[in-house]
Amino acid sequence: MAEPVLSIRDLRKSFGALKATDGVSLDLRPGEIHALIGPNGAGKTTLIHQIAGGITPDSGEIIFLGEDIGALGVAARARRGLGRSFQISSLAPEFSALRNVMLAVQSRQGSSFRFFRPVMRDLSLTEPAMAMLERTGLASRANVPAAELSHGERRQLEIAIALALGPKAFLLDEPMAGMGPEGSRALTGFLDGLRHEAPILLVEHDMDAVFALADRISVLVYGRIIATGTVDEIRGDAEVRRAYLGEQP
Amino acid sequence: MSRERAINLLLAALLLAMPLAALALGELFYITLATRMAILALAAVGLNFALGLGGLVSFGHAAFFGIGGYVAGILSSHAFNQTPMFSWPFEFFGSDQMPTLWLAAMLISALVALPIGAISLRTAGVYFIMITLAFAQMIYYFAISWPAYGGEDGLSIVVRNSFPGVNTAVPLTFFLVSYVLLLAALALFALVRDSRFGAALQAGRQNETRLAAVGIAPFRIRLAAFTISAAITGLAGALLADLNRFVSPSMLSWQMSGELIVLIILGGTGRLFGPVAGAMLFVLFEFVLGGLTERWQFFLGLILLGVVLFARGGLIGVLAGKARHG
Amino acid sequence: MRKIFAAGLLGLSLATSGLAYAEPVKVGMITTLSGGGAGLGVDARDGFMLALKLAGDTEIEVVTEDDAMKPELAVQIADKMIQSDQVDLLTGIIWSNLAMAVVPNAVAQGKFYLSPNAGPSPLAGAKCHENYFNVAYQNDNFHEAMGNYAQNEGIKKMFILAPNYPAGTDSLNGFKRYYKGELVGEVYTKLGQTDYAAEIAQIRASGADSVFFFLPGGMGIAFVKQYAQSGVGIPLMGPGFSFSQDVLGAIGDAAIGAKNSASWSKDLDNEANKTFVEAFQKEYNRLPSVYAAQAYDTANLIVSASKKASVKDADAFRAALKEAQFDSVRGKFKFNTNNHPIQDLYVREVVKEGDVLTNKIVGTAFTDHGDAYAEQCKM
Amino acid sequence: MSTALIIEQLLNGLQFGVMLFLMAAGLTLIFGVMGLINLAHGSFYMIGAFACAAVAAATGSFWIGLAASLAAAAAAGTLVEVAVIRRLYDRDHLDQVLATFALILIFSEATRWLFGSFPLYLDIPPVLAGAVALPGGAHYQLYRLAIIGIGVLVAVGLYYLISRTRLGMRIRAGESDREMIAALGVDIGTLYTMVFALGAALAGLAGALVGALQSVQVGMGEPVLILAFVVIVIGGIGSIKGALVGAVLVGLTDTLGRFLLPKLFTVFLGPADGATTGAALASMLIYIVMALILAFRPKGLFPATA
Repeated sequence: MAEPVLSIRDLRKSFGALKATDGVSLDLRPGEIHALIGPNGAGKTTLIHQIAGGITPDSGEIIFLGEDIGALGVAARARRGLGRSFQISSLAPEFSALRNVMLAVQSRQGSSFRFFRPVMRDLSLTEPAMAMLERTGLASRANVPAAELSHGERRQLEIAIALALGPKAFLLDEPMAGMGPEGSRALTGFLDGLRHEAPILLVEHDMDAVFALADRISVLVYGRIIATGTVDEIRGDAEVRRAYLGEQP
Repeated sequence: MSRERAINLLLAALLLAMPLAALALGELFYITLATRMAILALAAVGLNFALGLGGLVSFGHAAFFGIGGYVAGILSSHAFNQTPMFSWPFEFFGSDQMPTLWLAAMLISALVALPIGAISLRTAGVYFIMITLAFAQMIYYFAISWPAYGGEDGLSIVVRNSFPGVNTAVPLTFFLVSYVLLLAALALFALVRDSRFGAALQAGRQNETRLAAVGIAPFRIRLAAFTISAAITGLAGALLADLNRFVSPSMLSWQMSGELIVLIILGGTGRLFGPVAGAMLFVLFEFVLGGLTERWQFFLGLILLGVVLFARGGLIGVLAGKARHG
Repeated sequence: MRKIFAAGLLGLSLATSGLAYAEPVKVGMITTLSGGGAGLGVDARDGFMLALKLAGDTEIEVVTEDDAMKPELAVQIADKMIQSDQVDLLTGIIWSNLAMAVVPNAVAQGKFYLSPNAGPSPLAGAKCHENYFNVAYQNDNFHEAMGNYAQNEGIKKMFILAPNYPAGTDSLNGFKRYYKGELVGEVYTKLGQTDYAAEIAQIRASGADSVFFFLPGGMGIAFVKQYAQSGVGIPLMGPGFSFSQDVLGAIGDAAIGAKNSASWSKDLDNEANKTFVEAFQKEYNRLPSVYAAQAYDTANLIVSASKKASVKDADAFRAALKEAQFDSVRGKFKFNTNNHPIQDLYVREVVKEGDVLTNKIVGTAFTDHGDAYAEQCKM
Repeated sequence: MSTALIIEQLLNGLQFGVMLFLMAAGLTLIFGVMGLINLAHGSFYMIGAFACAAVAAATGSFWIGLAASLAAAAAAGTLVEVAVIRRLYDRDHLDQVLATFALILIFSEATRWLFGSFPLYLDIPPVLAGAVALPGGAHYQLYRLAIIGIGVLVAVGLYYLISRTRLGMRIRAGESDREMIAALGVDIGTLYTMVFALGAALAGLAGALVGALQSVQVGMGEPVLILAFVVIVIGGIGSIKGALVGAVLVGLTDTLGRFLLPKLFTVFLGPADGATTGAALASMLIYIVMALILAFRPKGLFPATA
């Protein structure tokens, strides 16, 4: 079996008495979509934040591409190849869709300490950014400010930005949220192809999408992973059914 | 040509036309007034790098304005009196050459801004506003109680410093020098705004989380912007010292920091020519109202209040509509 | 008809004597009319205008503007008055730092500046100028007077206090120039400070026989009130600014008995002063302060000079100013070599006359006193 | 340096801190509940002092003056909130800074218009004149002790108000969620006006209390305003507890700095230079302390929300 791209070991984080993350370990292997599911308040977003660097865990290790990234900031982790989308869209609202993506292209190319050349006339920025918008189906909306995009378009833009970073792994926090059945189906198809570019750690509530996409599923309840396995294993797991899928034994 | 660009050109032309008309009419004072507008605009353009592009509301930019002024004042007073400023590792007698003074003013302002920014940028929002104020107050009280260069009484510049090839004592010449520097700063602002650095800086203002998530750490970008911003405001300080032929701690006061912010909001926050429009309006208000009544501050207050409540986006906002980012 | 006659007479006198006649003088008055320090500027302006009114002089035109206590604004107004209003002469500034900003520039452009208040030491010494006349005092004068008084009274232990800025250090240096007894405390406070509990506690613990303090404006009001409330009984003394008419009302009875020094007092016995005090009260319905008195003298000096020489003839006008032939409310008044006053300085005591607090003279600290910087002035 | 002097200086620091607390409490409450930066808070301080001085002069009673100061400042606060501030809640901090900066100019000049350019007279009430003896041989002025007492009462009162009353519940709700309290059926406009008026009244009270010690003049509010901002930033914006701790910290730091630093420098530099250097450093001291605190605790000592 290939070396995991991202590996989390015994991660712990408490807020006062609340154990938001209680000894979580999980792997993300090359080429897979690893879905993280669990009831509301299970600590999924807190976990994603710790992996991305927004929250510092109390203890535990985060190994990415063989390196412990636990001491790095958000930006440094992103530069090492953690591409991320947010549960609630987080964009530069005044910038157009294109410029939002260009920011990621710029970051991937290296230094932002270039003061004179206009970005809009810099083909090395505009072309890859445009390509990403085309891939995510937003090309026609390239010049619309992010604040004026529809909810679904913003979700797409988040993905486009993550893609533009050329990441080694994706952290997608509920990409389908609020998308509607049509959009969800399209995005599901899109993500399905994405796993070969980089593995995806997917937090999602839409079970149809999860069951359609996931190679493996981990179930997070009260900050602990109660089960990890293939779709069928999880479907058949009694504890998961009891704790999460809400079935009485 | 967009409407905003037309307004910008008009403002630039107006500012240039004012002293020329004054010269034609023999009203020399209006040249001084226009020079003052240009210099305050330059100071506010400096602040606009931090405030307009980066969203960094510095309530302490008077510190850099005053430092620039004091650098010019101190260097030229040593040059004038032929007393060495320091004698190790070499004897240094200051300078009365504007280019040297400008460089020194920008450099020292930037050097002071670097540690202030590094500490202040750990905070955000109101905390940032107040910590920058705190640093400026430290420098203000230091200047008041430091006797070597006049303390509260300030420091006079006996003869206006010179610029190679022109006679700066001629009011129009000095105006043109200031005006050219203002245009240069505006050009720099426009370039930086559209550059990669500017993109990162503006993204940081709009959404810090997003900027970090694409792998650009906001801190270093902001620190660089804060430092550039301080350097330009420092340059304006050196010019104001030469215009007034005088510097004093009041250039470092919190009211001055407030005035610089007011200039930007009055003109239009984040706009290229916002500081220019703001400085022209503010100096004009101060001058016209001050000539009309001794209660001029009351009416200035009413006008400013009216601008905030009813003219959102400042003068340029009202004239040119909402800002667009490509 | 009378006009023609007058013109003829004037022409005749010109022809016969060859003297310049009173040509209009345009005066620019820059003073503080808004904000915290406005009281002083208002008094100076009122005193100045009163003198012109009493002199019946319509040839002197005055433009007044508010500097709001900001040096930058004062410079801008000075530029405007010189370049746009084309004034011949500037006056009115209350504060040393504003004077330092305006005066060197104005005189370098060939204008006259007559100071009705504020006499920073550089302008009296190395940076003196032939077109700069100080009609008030050199900044150290009042403090020197108090130092001399303390010395002559044989006060053994003094506690001295001033804000930490040039005028403050000058003040204490001026005091120390003449006082040679023991200093049991020398304290510099923050400029603009309004709570003096910490300093008063130190005074109480110091065992001083008397306290000398220089705290202009609101600082002085705050200090004296708090001092009186604290019950520390050590007698207070200070320069006249601390107990000037404009602040006595706000200090209240706490000021009674305090000794202070000034070049002028309401009860100074001379004709000019009686006229001034009476007219000021009548015109403005309050007692004049030392600032009003100095500005009144300044205006009369201008009137006297303009009668002798045309302001356009700078040399003649300067000489006329230097003669200082006007009826000063201070009795005798003349200029030193550095164009600063040589005058008597008095010790006053705060008393209550009816309901009103005011000062009365209790002694003379100096007669014909100049200043310590005159010899540095190369004019 | 005697024990009595040190006790006296500590009390001085405490009294100064309490005065700052009265200013800072309103400022921090207004920021916490409405998210508003109010530079004009110093104007309410000035209004309180002028109202107290004018009414005390007319009636001869300091206490009626004190009541008038509360009423005048609260009325001015209400007026300003309804006429101006209300339109600023949804704006960014920049607009708030400009608008309230304009209000300072308006209030200052209007006050000068009404009361003239000369400082007004206001003295402490006769009941509170004189000093009391304290253990350790110290004497302390009764009036200043009374200020400390009033400050403590206000602190306790605010604590009670916020944690125990309906109004306080609404204030707390307003801090965390504007929509929620709207949903509770509370008229949010009235609530904001009340909070603003309360803050203004506290500032007016501080102005009146201090006016009896200091000079009642135009422009008296701004230096205190800056200090009050220092206090709430040190304490953590929005936190009443932070304002109290910050105020006492600033009061003690400033007073002891003024007292001790010149003595310290005199040892090294001699009396004249030491006194000026020490005084210079003392005037910078609270800003140095503030910068240090923010450098290590970027959201102040008691951040309002985690």
